[in-house]
Amino acid sequence: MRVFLSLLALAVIALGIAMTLTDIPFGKPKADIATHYVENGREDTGAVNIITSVVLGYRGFDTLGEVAVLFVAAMGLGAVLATGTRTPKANGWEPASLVLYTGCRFLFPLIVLFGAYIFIHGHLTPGGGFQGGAIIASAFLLTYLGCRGRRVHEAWSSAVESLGGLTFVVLGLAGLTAAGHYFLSAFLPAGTLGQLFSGGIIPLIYIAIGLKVGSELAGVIDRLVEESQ
Amino acid sequence: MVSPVLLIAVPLGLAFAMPLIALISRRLPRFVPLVACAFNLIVAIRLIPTVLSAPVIQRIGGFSPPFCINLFAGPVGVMFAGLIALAGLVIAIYALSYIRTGPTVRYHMLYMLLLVGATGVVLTGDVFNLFVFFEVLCISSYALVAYFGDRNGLEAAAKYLIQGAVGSALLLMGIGLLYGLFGTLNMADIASRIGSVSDISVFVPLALIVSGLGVEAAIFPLNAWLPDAHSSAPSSISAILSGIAIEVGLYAVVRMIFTVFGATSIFMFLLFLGVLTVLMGELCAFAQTNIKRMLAYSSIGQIGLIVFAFAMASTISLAGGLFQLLTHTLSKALLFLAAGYMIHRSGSMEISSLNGMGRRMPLTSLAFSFGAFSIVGLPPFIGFPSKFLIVRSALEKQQTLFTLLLGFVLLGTLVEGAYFFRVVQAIYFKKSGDEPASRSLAPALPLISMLILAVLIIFVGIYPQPVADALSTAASDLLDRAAYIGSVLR
Amino acid sequence: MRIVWLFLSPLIALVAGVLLLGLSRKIMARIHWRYGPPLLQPVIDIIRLFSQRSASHGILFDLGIVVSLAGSLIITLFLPFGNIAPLSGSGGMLVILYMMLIGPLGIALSGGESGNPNASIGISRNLMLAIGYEVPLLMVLLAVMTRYGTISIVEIVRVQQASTWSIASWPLVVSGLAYLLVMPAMLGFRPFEVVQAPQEISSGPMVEYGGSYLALVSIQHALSLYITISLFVNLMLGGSGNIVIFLFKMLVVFVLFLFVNAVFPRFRIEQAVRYLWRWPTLIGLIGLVLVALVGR
Amino acid sequence: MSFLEDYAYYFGAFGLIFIGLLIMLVKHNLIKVIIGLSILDTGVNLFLISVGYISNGTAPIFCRDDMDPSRMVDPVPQALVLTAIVIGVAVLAMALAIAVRLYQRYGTLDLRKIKELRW
Amino acid sequence: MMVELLLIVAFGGSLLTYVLGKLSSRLRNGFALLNALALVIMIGMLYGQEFERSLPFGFLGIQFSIRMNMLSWFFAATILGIGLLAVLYSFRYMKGKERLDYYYFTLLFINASMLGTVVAGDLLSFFIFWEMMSWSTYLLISLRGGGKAIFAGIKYIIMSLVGSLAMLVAIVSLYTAFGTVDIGELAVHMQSASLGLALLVVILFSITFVIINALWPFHTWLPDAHAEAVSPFSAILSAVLVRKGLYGLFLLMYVILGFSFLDRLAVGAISFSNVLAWIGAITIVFAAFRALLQNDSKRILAWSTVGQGGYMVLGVSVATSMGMAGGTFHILNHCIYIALLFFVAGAIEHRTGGIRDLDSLGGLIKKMPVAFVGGLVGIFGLIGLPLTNGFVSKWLIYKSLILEGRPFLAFAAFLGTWGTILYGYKFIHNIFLGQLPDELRDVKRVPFTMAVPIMVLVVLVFLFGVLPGIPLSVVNQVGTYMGFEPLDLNVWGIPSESGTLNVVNLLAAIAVAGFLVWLLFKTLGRSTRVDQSDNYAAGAAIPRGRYGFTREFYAPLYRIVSPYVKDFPDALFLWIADRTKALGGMTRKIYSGYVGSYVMYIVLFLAALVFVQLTWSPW
Repeated sequence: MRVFLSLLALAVIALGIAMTLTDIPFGKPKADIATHYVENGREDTGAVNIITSVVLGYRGFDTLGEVAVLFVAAMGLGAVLATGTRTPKANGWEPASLVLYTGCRFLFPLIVLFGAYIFIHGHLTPGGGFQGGAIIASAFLLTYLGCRGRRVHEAWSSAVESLGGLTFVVLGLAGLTAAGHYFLSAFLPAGTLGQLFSGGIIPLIYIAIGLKVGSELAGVIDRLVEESQ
Repeated sequence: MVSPVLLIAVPLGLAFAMPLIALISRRLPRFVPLVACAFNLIVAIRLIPTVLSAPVIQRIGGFSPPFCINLFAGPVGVMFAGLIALAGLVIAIYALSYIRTGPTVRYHMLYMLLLVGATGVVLTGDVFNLFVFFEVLCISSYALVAYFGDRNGLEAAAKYLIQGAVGSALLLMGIGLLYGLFGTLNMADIASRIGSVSDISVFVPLALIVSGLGVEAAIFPLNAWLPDAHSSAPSSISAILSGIAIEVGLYAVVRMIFTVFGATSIFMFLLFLGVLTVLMGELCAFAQTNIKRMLAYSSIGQIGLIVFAFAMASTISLAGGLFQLLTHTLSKALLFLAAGYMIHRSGSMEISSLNGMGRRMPLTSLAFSFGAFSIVGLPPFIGFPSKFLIVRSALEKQQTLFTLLLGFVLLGTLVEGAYFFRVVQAIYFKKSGDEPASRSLAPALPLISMLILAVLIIFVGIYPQPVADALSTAASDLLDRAAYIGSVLR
Repeated sequence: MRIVWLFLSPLIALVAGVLLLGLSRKIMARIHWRYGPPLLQPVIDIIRLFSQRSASHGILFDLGIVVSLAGSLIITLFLPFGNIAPLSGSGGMLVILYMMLIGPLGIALSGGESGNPNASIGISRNLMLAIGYEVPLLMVLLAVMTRYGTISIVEIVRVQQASTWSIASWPLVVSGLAYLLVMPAMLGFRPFEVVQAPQEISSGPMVEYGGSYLALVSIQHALSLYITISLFVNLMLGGSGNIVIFLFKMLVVFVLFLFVNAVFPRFRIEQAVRYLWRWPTLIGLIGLVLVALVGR
Repeated sequence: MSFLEDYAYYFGAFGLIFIGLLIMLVKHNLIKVIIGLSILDTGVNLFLISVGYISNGTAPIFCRDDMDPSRMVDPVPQALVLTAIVIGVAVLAMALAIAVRLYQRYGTLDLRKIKELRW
Repeated sequence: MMVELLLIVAFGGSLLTYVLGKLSSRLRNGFALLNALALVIMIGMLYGQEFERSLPFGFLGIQFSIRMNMLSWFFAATILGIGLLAVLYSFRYMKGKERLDYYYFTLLFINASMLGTVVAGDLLSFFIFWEMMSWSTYLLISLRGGGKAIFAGIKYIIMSLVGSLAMLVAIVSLYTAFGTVDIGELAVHMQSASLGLALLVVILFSITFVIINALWPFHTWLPDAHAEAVSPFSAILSAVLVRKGLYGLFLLMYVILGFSFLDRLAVGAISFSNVLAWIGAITIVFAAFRALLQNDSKRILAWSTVGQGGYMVLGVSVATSMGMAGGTFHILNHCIYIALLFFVAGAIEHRTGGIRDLDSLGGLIKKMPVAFVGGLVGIFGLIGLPLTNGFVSKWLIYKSLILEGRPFLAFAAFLGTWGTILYGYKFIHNIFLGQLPDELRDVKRVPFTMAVPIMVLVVLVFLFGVLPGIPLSVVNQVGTYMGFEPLDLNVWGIPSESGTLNVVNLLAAIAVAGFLVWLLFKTLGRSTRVDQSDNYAAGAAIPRGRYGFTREFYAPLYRIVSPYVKDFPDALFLWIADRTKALGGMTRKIYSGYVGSYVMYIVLFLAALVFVQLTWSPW
């Protein structure tokens, strides 16, 4: 009965959506706004990667919100899973083998480095702060899996988180005071297109985001791992 | 001129900075929300005279709309932001001493982010940005509902999260369809193009968005999370959820329907929905024995009343609806705060456990009565002018249907009066059980916050004129689509 | 002349009432095949009683009696007696209706102070009986007043004399019938003799009275007989311009109800009220409706 | 077939969406519901991406200066999806955290048994 | 400025009383009395003035205004007069009870709000004061605590809320129709109003006023509220607060609508006045018989308040000068004697330790003579015996009913009076007469500050009964203000062609007759004073103290009457409340606790929206 009702309801919704989709042809070029971005993105923001110019330039405010969402999630997770004590309890789990242990420790800096590369080059190549941050977090995850007992130092991670977020906001506010009186306006020189040091504030923000996302995701993983012990 | 973006950026920056502040001293972070809210309140008050004459369009990143995200600081938005800051400030003062256990630093961070999300939703002029801030609001409230980590809190949070997530997904689908249809996300831009596609194609995103936002706005039948979440959260969070979160959801619905879609034909449906919500909420509240659950259901009723007012879509009714929103924010916050300390004192949420509270906690009880009277709409409290405006707008329609629906709404008010007066009586006149009737005041800080709310409730109740004037400007801002489009896409 | 009548009419009423009382005992005895007391026995009793000492329970005990008797006396001033009604200009029927309360109420208060349960029972029965017969009676009175469009009893009598007796006129005949049915209750005759019920509650309200108290109460009783019958005669039988004819009419009515009194046993109070609220009320209601339909 | 070709991505996206919704509607296990939520989110993201697709388009990155802007796919949905994914992750993390705690308190994940709050 | 000052003193005084109470109870009492006294003096100075003035502030664009005229003055004077006596009475009555600051504050606040309603010059401020009156009353009714008092309070406030919501709709309808709520302007505008609007407004207003005036079938709050409130407040409730409903009716019927308009509001025989009159008639009879069945001293008085309201409405709805004067005068009279009776009942309660049950009282006449005199005179007034004030007003009402050819209404009025006699006597008998129970052997006299209000009111009952011309001249001015011909009257009564009333003749007759009988009695009779319980019972001894016939005084009558005079409206309202609760219990079952269902609601809502649009495309 329940399934039938669900299917019926979903079918009605699907029908409605299908009727709407006839107005949204697949694979056809359309929005003049998108065209505007593609054509002017490089000049406006100094980023070769138009997605980056959208993410941090045209729709930078979304990204600020996005960072906030992630921050909320990390904090909320912490609040829900707050255990009070941070001392990991001794458990009877078998320690990792030497190969695994060494391998993980060997891979850790490489992965972090790769992550850093991704977010530093966010305005030039596919990728950016979130992607880079996720990769950095994966390094921590690897450590948790391979080298049990190693933990992120909470004070450091929260300091990084905090500083990353602050940097973003302060850069935005600096735009408000420095140039054009717009929040998040590109007040630094755009530099030469396609160079590493170009794109004004975009790389700075991406670095901040990358670090922040990395430490936040690592923190989330840390919490969940701790919970599972 | 101050920039409206400060309303979002500064509290957000402070929230980001809180881990650092916590490293310096663990006692400091609890004062950060106070600072942020006070700042926001000042900014909002300074902005109000400006925006009453013309809305301020803040372009983020310096591009011209529709190519960038813009903040639309119209009268409604700024007043909402001010209200959020005000409620946030008062409840933050309350929480200073109410929140003593658990990860308090995280509590204050999440609390601030909740306010940031709410402020973002009311100020933004971009559909997707609205979604983002909406999620900030939602996720922080999921976490805060579960803050105490007890059975009820967790259960409520889980249910809230599931329903909220479905709502968000629907909202995002709606936004995706909108983008597909119009190739833009700017509200004004969408509004200007809305006539270019067929009705059904516009309707499906509208339905998706209304359902998605309606979950947070607690419109019947999408409100099943509300009684659970509001009754199980810490009282300060119940207050902010009831006073701010659902109102913001409602604002989003209204902004979408009025400005973006200009869907005048759906008003009749909303009208019935509002009346239904009123009746459902009040009836359920009437049957409650748990004080916080009762207050939560009463919030549903109030939301129904506001929806009813909005759906009549005249300047007066919108002003009335906004006024009622203000009423509900202040009164319900006061009620939850007062109830919070009474529950704290008696150790139970049953209404019967509040017997004789009038003697044990005189000031808190007084505050509760003020809130109750105000919600019911008795003069000289703030609830009266708002109810007056709503009744007036319904009767000015001069149609039997509206008068009839008004009758149902007032029936709801009657039921509401019945259960609120029952509680007030229990507080003042019933003998408490075995506990000796020792007098004890709540700590000073919660009392201060309740006092602020009570004074506001009475003051605006006696002298509503400036508020009503400002709100009717706000109402015309909501109603006037062309002006909205024009001022953004100038 | 008016001043003289002011004092004379209560006196005549008093005499007539006492004589009726004596007559009632004589006639009742004759119906029962007894010889019966002399006609003036009540007068003798009253004189004798005044010479006896008696016990008093307090000021209200005294005052109640006085007020009761005074009230009854005054009513006679409002009731047209023949063509004489010294005070009828000061209030009309409504005042009469109210003043008729003072008699029983005074006795009730007086008897109540004694703390004798029999008195209390009697009073409570008296009041219950009163509400029993008042329901039909009020209908009758209203029918009459509405029919003649006045609250002045003098006016009512005058109209009747100009045309015909109320009881003989349509539609007041129906009301008249109801009035006849409640008369025994108003007079305290059997089958409605529940208030005093000497065999049961030792004369009810009067149980504590002796000496001059009893004398005054007897006088009051006599007066109330007079008042009740006189009201009936005035309202229903057209009163009279002549004192003798008036008294004759009263005598006829009285004897009529005395026959009823003599042959009936006593109701319980509950039965009495039930009866009064059934037939007389129904007939009275019909009468009132008819009057309301017919109009003036 | 052209219809299917034209709308294949939409079918996929909405297929995921409805599967996700169906799971949420009919499954009683909290973890399964969360999985359904995840699938729902994925579907929505896929739909967003496919809205912005242009047939035979390229990524909107000017690796070389001479790339044709008109053939680049719409960058906006990609930016949106980036945000949406992060939000999805955040919600998912919260959901799992709450599920973990809930399991500790109730000893079950069966939503039919977690019904203390009702009416 | 006098009226503004009056309001400021009234409201300010109530607040100040509360503050002073925190300092010293003596100071508070003194100030409360002084405040009430000052108000009485001020209203006295306002006598005969007539003006209307808008205030310098308003509410949501509506200008507030105040007005003073004979109608307002009449009601204001009763409010403040009874208020003063109630405050004085409260000193001893409330002594030693809890929350006295709160009590005095609320009492004065209610008085101030009532004052506000009668001097309000526009309907909005009228409504605001009205509501303040409602909720503050609610806060005071349950002061005593305990289940019954609490139930009474909730009953009152819910019914009052029904009324105020109805009134709000009515006022706003007027405002939307004419753009003003000023009473004077509305009176002009209403003449051109459409019949539908007028009907709506009249019905809604009537609901409010019928509820507050406790007319059948909306009387149900009153018996509970009046019986359970503390006695001085019961007096205020019964004497003046309930009569705000009549003030409202006056305002509605004669000030705003006017005669000619009222006549238009009729379909054949069913006119507004007729319906109102019949409601009044039913109220009178019903209340009289309900009162008969009561066994609680204050509840009897409460029911009598219901019944007397019926008389007033009867008088008012007849709409002749005489009926109007009767109705208006009855308001004043009722206010005097019902306050008196509640004071007496309160004094008994105070001295016997809270006994209100008539079955367990009795024989207190010797112990509490002042209370007895008060009670007796009050009951006489209530019944309307000649020479008491109640007589004159009832006489006017009866007479106007008979002369207007309304025999059935008059019958109801008469029947009510006879019912009143029965329960009035029961009140007197069961408290003061009969045997004194042993527990009440050492009951003390009424304290002085409680005796003073009682005696003042006793004097007033007789004064207005013997010299009805004095109050009637005021009543006449009230009537004139509302557009009635003034009644022809002199200080002794009403000389008019069709049946006159001359109270002084009555007085003289009663005095002379009484004197003569007394003389006879004293000269001829000799008596010995014996104890109350020194009784004759056919030779058998009567046990003392446990043989009082106060229990079930009218038992046979109860058996006949009680099946027919069940309080059906009350049962109906309770049933509705109960059903509402059950409905709430049923509806909330949809929140089943299972989150899958909740998601289902969301999906179904969306599906329904889409389905409707796809099928009918209404949007």
